[in-house]
Amino acid sequence: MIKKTVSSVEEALKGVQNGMTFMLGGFGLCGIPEKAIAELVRLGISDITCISNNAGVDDFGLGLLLQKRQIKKMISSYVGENDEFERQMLSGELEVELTPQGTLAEKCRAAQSGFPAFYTPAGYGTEVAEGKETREFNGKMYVLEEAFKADFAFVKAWKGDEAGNLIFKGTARNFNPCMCGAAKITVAEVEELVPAGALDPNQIHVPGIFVQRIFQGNNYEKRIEQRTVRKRN
Amino acid sequence: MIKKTVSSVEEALKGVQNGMTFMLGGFGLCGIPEKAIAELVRLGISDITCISNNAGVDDFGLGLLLQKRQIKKMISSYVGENDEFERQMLSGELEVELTPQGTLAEKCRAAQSGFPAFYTPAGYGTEVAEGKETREFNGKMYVLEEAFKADFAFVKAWKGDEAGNLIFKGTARNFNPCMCGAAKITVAEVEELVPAGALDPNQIHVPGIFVQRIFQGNNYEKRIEQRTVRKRN
Amino acid sequence: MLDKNGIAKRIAQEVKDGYYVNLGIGIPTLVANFVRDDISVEFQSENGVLGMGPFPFEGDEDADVINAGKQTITTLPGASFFDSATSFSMIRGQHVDLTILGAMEVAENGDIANWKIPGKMVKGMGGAMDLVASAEHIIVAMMHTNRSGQSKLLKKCSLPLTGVQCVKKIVTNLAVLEVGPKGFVLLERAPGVSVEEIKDATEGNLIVNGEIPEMRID
Amino acid sequence: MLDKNGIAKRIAQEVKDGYYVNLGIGIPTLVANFVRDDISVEFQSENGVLGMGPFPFEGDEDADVINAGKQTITTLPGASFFDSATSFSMIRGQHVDLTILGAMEVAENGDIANWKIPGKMVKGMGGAMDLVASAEHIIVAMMHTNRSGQSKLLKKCSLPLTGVQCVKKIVTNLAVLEVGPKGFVLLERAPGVSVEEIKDATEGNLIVNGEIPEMRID
Repeated sequence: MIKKTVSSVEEALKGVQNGMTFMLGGFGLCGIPEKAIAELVRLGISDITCISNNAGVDDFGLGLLLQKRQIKKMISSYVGENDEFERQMLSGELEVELTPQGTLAEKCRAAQSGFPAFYTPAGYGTEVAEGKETREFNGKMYVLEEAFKADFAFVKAWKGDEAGNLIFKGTARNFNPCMCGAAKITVAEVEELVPAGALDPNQIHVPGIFVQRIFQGNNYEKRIEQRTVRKRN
Repeated sequence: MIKKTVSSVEEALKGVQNGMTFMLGGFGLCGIPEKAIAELVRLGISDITCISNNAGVDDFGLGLLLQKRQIKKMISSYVGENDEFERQMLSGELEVELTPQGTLAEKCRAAQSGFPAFYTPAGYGTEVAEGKETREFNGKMYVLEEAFKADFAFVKAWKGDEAGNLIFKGTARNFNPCMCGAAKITVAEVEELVPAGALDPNQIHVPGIFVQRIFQGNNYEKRIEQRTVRKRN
Repeated sequence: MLDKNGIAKRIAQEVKDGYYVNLGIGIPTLVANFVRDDISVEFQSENGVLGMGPFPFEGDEDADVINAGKQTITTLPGASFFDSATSFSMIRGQHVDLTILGAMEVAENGDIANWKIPGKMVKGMGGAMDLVASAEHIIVAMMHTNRSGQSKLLKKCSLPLTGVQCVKKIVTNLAVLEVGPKGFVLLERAPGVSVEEIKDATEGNLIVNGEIPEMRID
Repeated sequence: MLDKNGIAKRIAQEVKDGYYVNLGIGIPTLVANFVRDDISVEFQSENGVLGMGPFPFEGDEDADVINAGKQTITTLPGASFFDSATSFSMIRGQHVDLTILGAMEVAENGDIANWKIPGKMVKGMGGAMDLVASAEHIIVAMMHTNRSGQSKLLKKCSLPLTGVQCVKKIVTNLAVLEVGPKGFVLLERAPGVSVEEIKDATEGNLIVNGEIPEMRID
């Protein structure tokens, strides 16, 4: 068994530098790598390019990095919950590349899987396809999209083991599995780190080969963006 | 919940016709849809094109269809365990399209996922790439491969529920998940069929949306090709 | 004239037995409340869940179980969770039967714009571009006119497009319309709304064939 | 001269701490038996398992747990099972560090042929084409000559190729060689084998720089 455990978030983020490209898992605030983001804030790493479906909210998630102006460029599909983001974008301080959500996921998966490029129908005929090759297959038009390139992927899982195997809970899975192995180094933070052998090999969502470093985070905030409920009876 | 259960293999295979293209899960004899194959033999469906990683052995798996000359064409990556297969192929009775294993898997996944084509490095510079577009990305050469098109996919899982959700065991998973939803109709046979709600939604390998019909098979033979063991102490 | 719930109620009639349905944010989300309970339908949310149920009871919210609108939800028996790539395999691979989403503008050729107002509002397309480029059945749920009273059913979209020639049906507060080869075909009027009123509120080519029935909403 | 186990033993020395390794059928499979036990290595099999262990004890065989050679196997703590597409994501995405496989022919430019003898033997390429097109480190394990005594290390392959310019290292019963810009660079001689014997058995360009040490196999 190849051991991937590191003792702390500090050790897990060794090697991060200004100007790097990071992938960050999560959908909204669900399943985001809270500890890695906090450490990036603490380290003051700047000029970051972030590949992340969303940009957090003003005071949580990637919003924390936006507040400190650490992000140079965002590659996302939806950024609508963040006023500071919108301000920086409209003023031109922040570069933004909006990408259809399914294309974003697949550009990660392509990087993970050694595919340089793929054809997708999403965005054909829109400004997303501008400057890109388009092509017809079986009477339908498609856009050629290329795999992402990133230095680090920061993901968050529910459980993980020493071998780097990951299991997610509910919709906190989202982009996290697609980003594992899609960057040069994948750092996984988990709520519960268990010994190798404690997880059922049939039930691993991400095999450890896609993860280089794993650590257990504590006191996850897991903030809810839209608390929608119904009354009992 | 959308119910996918059918009561028998006969009902599950309704609509199969001579000349159709079928996908069949399994690697060697591991995880093959035994019941669907038996029913195809019983029905005498002929002129079949089979997309399957292997071709069974002489007297089991797809070998049963080969014996009866029901197969017109095989699309596989490895066919080395079957004398009747080799005889039919070398004599020209059987058409064979050999495809690299990873390409085979991804051509299924592309069909499942709505990708018409993708670039892969496998087979570049070999006869597999003959007549196909090749292209350079980042200094490396790739071959353009297109998604499969099939009428039925026959897969075998360990457990399944009424909603068509599937869970596999061990390496019997192999090509089965990639083929679900990759054909017009996906038929899943399972060793144990349970009510909706009995499986943990976190632990579903194939969501039911990719499966049209599901039934429970009994008395699976699960033949072992190479029984390799070591002595106790 | 319909309110938002009325639009959702009318759209719910388009949901057929055995359909997998993706609901966008806003009015589309309300559709789930009005689907007949004698048919089998499963709701997919592109953030990675199939088999969504109603909102949780107070106190049962789980931060790890949300829909694409970031709302806390529950799941029903037979549900499954999956990653984003798999989610869009369902969408792009046309396994999701019906997509219901909102729009800022729809053109008479089926073009749709709903993600960007240049220089003003840029929230992003989320999953909408994948959904409209892939779904076989796309229904737009929206008000017939914008806040300034201008038609949202146009000859040509003025805003950046989300997808081309993809919208099949539109349900607004005034009418049900189909996108035909020559423009918007009026199918039904909202209760109390005249064909004239719909004509006035529609900038794109409106095709009125014979008597137009009033919609039936129970 | 080495036997098959000897070749496997020598190749095992190339397996480094922290490597994920894919072993082909035949001699490569034997390599697992000789890897130092003070380093951490995981074996991947392309049919969908990572963390393979030894063969099961008699009576413990499970038809659902096999390797790509269709042999019954076991798994070690930390193992995982996955589907074929994911398996080749590991391979194509270069997450597997080392591929060890057999060959019928290797050319001095690193081309390899191991899947087809036209008109005679056509077993198929299995995962070999994906493996050789993707892996950063590829070691070929084979006999130096075929049954008729002809060299398998050629100027140019005569059989249909599996991959182009991909082989980095070759371990045969006679020698360890590297594929360099100008041909096969002789690195080590098998015990008791002379440089002359290796020259005679090598059709492709053999580069001999200075004294060639004998391999050390314990």
